[in-house]
Amino acid sequence: MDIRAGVVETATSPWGQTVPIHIAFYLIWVAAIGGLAFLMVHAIYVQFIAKKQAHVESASPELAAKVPEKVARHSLAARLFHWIMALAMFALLITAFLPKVGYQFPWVTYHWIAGLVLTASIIFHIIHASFWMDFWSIWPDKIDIEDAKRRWLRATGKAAPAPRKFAKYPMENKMYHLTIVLAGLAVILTGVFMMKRVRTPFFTRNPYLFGDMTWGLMYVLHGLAGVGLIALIMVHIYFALRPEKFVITKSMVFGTIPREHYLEHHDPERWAATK
Amino acid sequence: MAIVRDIMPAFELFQPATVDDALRLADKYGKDAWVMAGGLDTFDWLKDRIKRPKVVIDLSQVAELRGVREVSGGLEIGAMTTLTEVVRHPVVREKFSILSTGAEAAASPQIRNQGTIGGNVSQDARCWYYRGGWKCYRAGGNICFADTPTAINREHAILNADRCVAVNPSDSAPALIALEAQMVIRNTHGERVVNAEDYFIGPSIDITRMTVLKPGDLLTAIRIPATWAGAQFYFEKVRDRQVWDFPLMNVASAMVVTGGNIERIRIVVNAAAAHPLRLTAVEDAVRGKPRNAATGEMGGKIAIAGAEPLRYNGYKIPLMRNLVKRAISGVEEAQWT
Amino acid sequence: MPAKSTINPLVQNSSEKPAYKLIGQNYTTPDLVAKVTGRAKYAEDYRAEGMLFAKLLLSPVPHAHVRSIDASEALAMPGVKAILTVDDLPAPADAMTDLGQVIPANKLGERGLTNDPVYQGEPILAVCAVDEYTCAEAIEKIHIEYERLPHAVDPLVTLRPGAANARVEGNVWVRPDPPPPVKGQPPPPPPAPQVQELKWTAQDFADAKDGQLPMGKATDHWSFGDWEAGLKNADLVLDETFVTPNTSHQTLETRTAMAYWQNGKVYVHCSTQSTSQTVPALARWLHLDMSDVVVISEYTGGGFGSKITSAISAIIPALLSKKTGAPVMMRISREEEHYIGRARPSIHGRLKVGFTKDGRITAIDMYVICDSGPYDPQGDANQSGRMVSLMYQPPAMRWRGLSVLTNTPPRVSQSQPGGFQGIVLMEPIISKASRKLGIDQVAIHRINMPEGKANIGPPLPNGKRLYVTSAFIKEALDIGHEKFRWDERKALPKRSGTKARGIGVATSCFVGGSVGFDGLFVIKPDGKIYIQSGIGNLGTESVSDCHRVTAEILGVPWEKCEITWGHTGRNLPWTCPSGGSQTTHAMTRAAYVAALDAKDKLQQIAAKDHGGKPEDYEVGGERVYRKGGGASMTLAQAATRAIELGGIYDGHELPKGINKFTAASAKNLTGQGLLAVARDTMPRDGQTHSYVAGFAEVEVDLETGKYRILDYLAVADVGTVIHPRALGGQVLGRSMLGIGHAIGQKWVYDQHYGLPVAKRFHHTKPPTILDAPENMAWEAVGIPDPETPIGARGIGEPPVGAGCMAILNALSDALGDDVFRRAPVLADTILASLEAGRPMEEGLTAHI
Amino acid sequence: MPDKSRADQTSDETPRGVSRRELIKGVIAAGAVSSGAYLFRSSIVRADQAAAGSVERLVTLSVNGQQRRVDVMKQETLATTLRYKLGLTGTKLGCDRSECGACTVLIDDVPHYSCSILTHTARGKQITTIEGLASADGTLHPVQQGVVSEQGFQCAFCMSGFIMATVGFLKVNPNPTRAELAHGISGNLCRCQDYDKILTAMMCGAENLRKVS
Repeated sequence: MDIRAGVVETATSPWGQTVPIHIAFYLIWVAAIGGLAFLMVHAIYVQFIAKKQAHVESASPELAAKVPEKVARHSLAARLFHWIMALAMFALLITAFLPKVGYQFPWVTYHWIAGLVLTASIIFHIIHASFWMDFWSIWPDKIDIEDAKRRWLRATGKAAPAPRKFAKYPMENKMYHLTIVLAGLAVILTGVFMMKRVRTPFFTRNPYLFGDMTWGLMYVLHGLAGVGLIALIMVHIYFALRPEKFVITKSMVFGTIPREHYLEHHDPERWAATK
Repeated sequence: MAIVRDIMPAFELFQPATVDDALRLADKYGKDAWVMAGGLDTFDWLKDRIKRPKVVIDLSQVAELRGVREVSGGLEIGAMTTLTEVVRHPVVREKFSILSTGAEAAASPQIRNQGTIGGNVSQDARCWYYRGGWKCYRAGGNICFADTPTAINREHAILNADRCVAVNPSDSAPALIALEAQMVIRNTHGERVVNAEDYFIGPSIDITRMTVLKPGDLLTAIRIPATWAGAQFYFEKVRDRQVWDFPLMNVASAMVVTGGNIERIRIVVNAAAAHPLRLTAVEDAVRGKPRNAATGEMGGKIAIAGAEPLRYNGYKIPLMRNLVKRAISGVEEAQWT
Repeated sequence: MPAKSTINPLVQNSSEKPAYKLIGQNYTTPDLVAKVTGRAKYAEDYRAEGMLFAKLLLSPVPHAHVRSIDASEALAMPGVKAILTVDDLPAPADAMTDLGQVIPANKLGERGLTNDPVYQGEPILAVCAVDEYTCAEAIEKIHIEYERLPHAVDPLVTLRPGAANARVEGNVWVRPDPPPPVKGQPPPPPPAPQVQELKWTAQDFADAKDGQLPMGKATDHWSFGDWEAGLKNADLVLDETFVTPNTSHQTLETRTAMAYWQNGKVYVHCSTQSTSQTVPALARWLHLDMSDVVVISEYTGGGFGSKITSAISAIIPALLSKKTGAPVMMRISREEEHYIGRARPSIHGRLKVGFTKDGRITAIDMYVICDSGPYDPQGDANQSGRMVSLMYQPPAMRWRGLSVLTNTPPRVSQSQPGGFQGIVLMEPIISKASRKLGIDQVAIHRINMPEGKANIGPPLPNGKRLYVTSAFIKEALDIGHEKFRWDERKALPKRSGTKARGIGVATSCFVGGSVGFDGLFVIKPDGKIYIQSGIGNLGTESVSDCHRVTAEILGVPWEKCEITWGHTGRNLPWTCPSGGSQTTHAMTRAAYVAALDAKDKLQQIAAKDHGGKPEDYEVGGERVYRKGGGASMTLAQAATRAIELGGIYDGHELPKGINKFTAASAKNLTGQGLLAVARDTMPRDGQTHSYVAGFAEVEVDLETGKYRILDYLAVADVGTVIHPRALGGQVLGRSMLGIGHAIGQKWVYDQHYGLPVAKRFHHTKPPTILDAPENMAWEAVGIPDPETPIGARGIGEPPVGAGCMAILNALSDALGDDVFRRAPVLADTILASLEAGRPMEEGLTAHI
Repeated sequence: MPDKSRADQTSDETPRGVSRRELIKGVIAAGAVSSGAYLFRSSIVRADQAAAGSVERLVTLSVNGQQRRVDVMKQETLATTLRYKLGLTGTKLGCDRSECGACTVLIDDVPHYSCSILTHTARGKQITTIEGLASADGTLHPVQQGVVSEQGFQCAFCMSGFIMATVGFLKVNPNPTRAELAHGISGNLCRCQDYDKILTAMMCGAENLRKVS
């Protein structure tokens, strides 16, 4: 009860019942500070503590020879999706949270339009990824988990075999995707329902689609996912800007990574980049 | 917690005698303070135990906020001047009669004897859901109870609604906007002056406030320039009962007519949106046109462009059209034989 | 012309008006100076040493069951003295009629506090503390767990298949047929009404065209004549739906009460319409003997039917006072009054009415749905049919109706209960027919009006129909027609500029009197008459007006009469409830029989002292004297003699027929002088009813929909006028109540949550002085009712319907038929309908 | 109208130097009308005695020409003080929300809803209630006499408010037309009567008043 009271803001319903209405908005700052703290800790760790990662050499020279100079990493469609989604996400976060921190403007229309763009881009992505991409490449697999264990053991100074190189996406990348999928789906699903409560050209406004309690929980979920996204995106940007990952960031613009980078970090067995 | 009404909860009371003292108190207590002018809006909130300020700053003893002064052809009206004092002031009656008519249309004689011009323009929305203590957007919640498929919303907005569909209920506000009045706002950091039409804000900007006033701000005076002194005025308020009731809609216009043509005009409608609407499109369209029924009808049609009725307030569209028409070309009086 | 009076010795023939000295004259009532100086004490104005305060905790939900109450935090607060819940209330008690019939307690009845709230605002518990501030703080510390139940606030919605019911037991009231009477036994009491579930079929709803009231199964019906043939043979048949509003009584004084106990008796200072009749009500609610209840109510701030025998909430301070051992004041706020202050039930009605081409009604087929709220079934549905049958005298009629339960505040009679709704449903049809048939509004009314001993209501088991004592409504129409300059106004143009003008007339009727109550007074040796008045003082002045009859009959100047009223500890007689306009009729009769009793005793005393037979003596000029001159004695002397004689003269011996309540009071007055006491057992042929014709002129602003009432005239057929100024106040005051129904009064409910959003005056819109007609006038026909000695009937009720419908008929005259189909009619309806050219408001949705 | 300078405002207050305890003792000794034992009045913010504009609970009110010392809570309305502390129950509470006018009193001759003004706000002003209209010898005020002559009301719960509103209005406009008077007293609600009869009584009162003044 007390924990919930700290995270959730409640209101008295017309029937005099206490119902949640949304998250406590100080959570915006908690998320932002949390995100910041993570990346500071990470930066310090990488700078001062982390040891150079050793990998199992996996690529056979024959295989490596077949790798082209520039390895195609993201198709144009995937890149377009990513940036449209990013734009929509920024628009959503800005329109959602600026009014909460004191900057007032007519935000609702922009917010739901950006929400629709995001929804559309994600629907596109799901379809695109299901039929035109290697659908499973982004989800953590058995090897990822095993390697994560190995890395942990080695980092804590215990004996363990060297982890293997990554497939297309590093384990962190996959985990990030998984988290953002969960947060994104939560925010989108709740958001689409919430459009029923504002005036849009699509349907009659009807806040009574659900009961007060259901709506309240939905708003809370939307809010939690929303502030979660603040932290997630902060972390995302941080990694995108980190020098050792910048190659990947560039690939999100130009579509390819250099051969050397590919060979150093990825396992051609697991991510075939041969012609 | 069980809900109980009608008994005011405890608060600490301050009755400062100067604006500076009032501002210091407002600054000191910030969001915990409630600034009270005549108290007619205040007591509803307090008696319903919906708003619970820790501190009430009663401005009734601040003499410098009260009174009407003549300033270079115009007027400066202290924010704590009662509506009755405004209505009875000879210069207001003579040069700016639209304001005396508008202020006199508000509420009831006793309310006007105590209610202030500052309070009248700064009063909160009267949506019955919001005032009933329902936790709506305006009350910090996440719903508008007045804009649902089953809500009863005959008194709500047809224009500029953004989630919240409450309207501004002031009768003096449209008159002040028509007169190009300016609002003098002070806080401990200094004084700022905003145009009357910018004093009011809609839900898209801030769904919990009706005006630009923030905690610590005090509306100290309203300045009326000489610009419209002695112009042709029209004010009409349509309400259910002739006393006490807030407007279903009101209209105010100030006009200078030369040679039968409208030379200058300002026209404002209230209770159609969450803030008084100055109809600049109408003003632009009728400026230079002859002041007659055809111009009035044209103005009326322009006024209602984009109006979106709710389930029970569709009548506000013809009402606004007709009131704007009348504010431009006057009423065709009955000639009973 | 009226029949010759059979029982009034003062009125031998109505053509010669009796030479009354007091009756028909204005005078200053004995309560007036206290009122204008602020000394008059209403319930909330009493103070008692150590008085505590109570405040109610109201249900936030429209329908629920209270699972648990945790008041420990509140009770632990310093200053909090006690909490009262439904568990502390006496169980509902059976009631006893005057005939000795036992009316079993309604198991579903209201009790004042509840654990099963059936409307938002229903009191769950009361907190008693040193002051109201503490009460409020304490209430906020009470935690209640509610199990919410489905709610219904719209009577039509709850009849839909699968819709929620307002009570767990169902959604309609059904009254089982009474058992057959057994010879030699008193008639059995009416069986208790029951709540059942009734749902109409989807087809029932589909059968109604847009705006028409669906007519599924009704629970109640009656008919007379061949109504089917009447409709079939009519030249014009109108089929109209109309909806009347729920309106709170909104007396200016709320139902505040203060109570304390002394020597085992409870003293309740309350707001009530009736003084004597409140004692048995409180005694029943509190499970006390009547002799242990003292009601103090010298001034009541309005009732309109909502406080006929005070309010059940008055038991709360009484029980809290017992619990705490201190006086307890429970001040009822305006918002609380909105919830527990009672309201007139709305009626959704649909009537098919046939007319001949000259305007005579051939038959009426009437269907009504009454919103009875969550508690007792209201008689309004049936009464609406009865009053239509009297007012418009259809040769044949069918009435069907049902009383539906909703989770909205409790209903009770409001001025002209049912009659009002009947008139409001019927008048638009009369008005429309006048336009369709090209007959003048006054003429089409006149041709359908009752006269003489006109029939009313359904046939009795013996096949015969009841009839009224008299009806002079045609005369009222004629007077109004002339005084209102009807023809002159009718000739004026209807439209000019942006304005339309219209004139309207409406007729209205209601019960105007009951019989069987007691009069009691003492002529004391100081020569003054000390009159005991059990009538409530709610400002109609009947509390003193009725006793003018005593002074008139005995020929005593009014200045020599002292009236005791407003305190049942001060020996008041059994008196009718002040409701349903029965007081003037019932209590002038009681005053009359008591005066005759005094006269009789005076004559006997005079005969005893001065010889001769009692009939040789006459009473007048403060004396009893031998007819034709000779021996005489003053009333003062006679009073002294009465004390000496004792027995029946000073009250040592009381007559058999009087009510035991009166007898107890009379016993306390024994030996103080000549005691006059009697029960009204005089015959009456017919049911007493009164009538009003209302005339109105309105002007509508076609561009805003706003209208103003230029003129209003009410002409009352009320029998003999007792006190013109008070009568004028009643006629125009209740007209205003009706006008309020036409121009604004209403409830507003959010259907989703089942909660009212209009609780304040600026939402519910009782009319202000600037909404009232610019000119108002009244007139009385002045023909005495032949079935009562003074000829006076009550008039509180009929002006309501006339006031409302004269305005709306005038509006239709100005705007045509297709503008509104429910009351009230406000600017929004008019403007939207004029714009669209058809009625634009939602026809059937309740509480909009 | 009295000048509301700060010096005046504090002049009817207890001197600032007096401690709370002494103040209370003083109150009891002076026999001032004490409030009910409202036990939860200590507000969240500690009364800041030094702050400009802070108010004391013990105030002096000028009611019907008398100076009355009374212990008043911060949130107390004038109607409550009059009715429950000073015993002036002629002022009625019909709605407590400035919507009915039954509580109308004159403050410096101006009609106010006493339910909607803090008692503290009325300090230092002349308050007149219905009880203060008639002369000491019982002679009715001309407006009261008008009501008696015309029997203007029924239940009369609204009457004192109507009379006070009329008396206040007649001070500004002693010779009103019927329509002007109707506007002047339009802030008062009546539920029993037709307003026409009230207006007739009040016009009669206005005429009475012109005769005597």
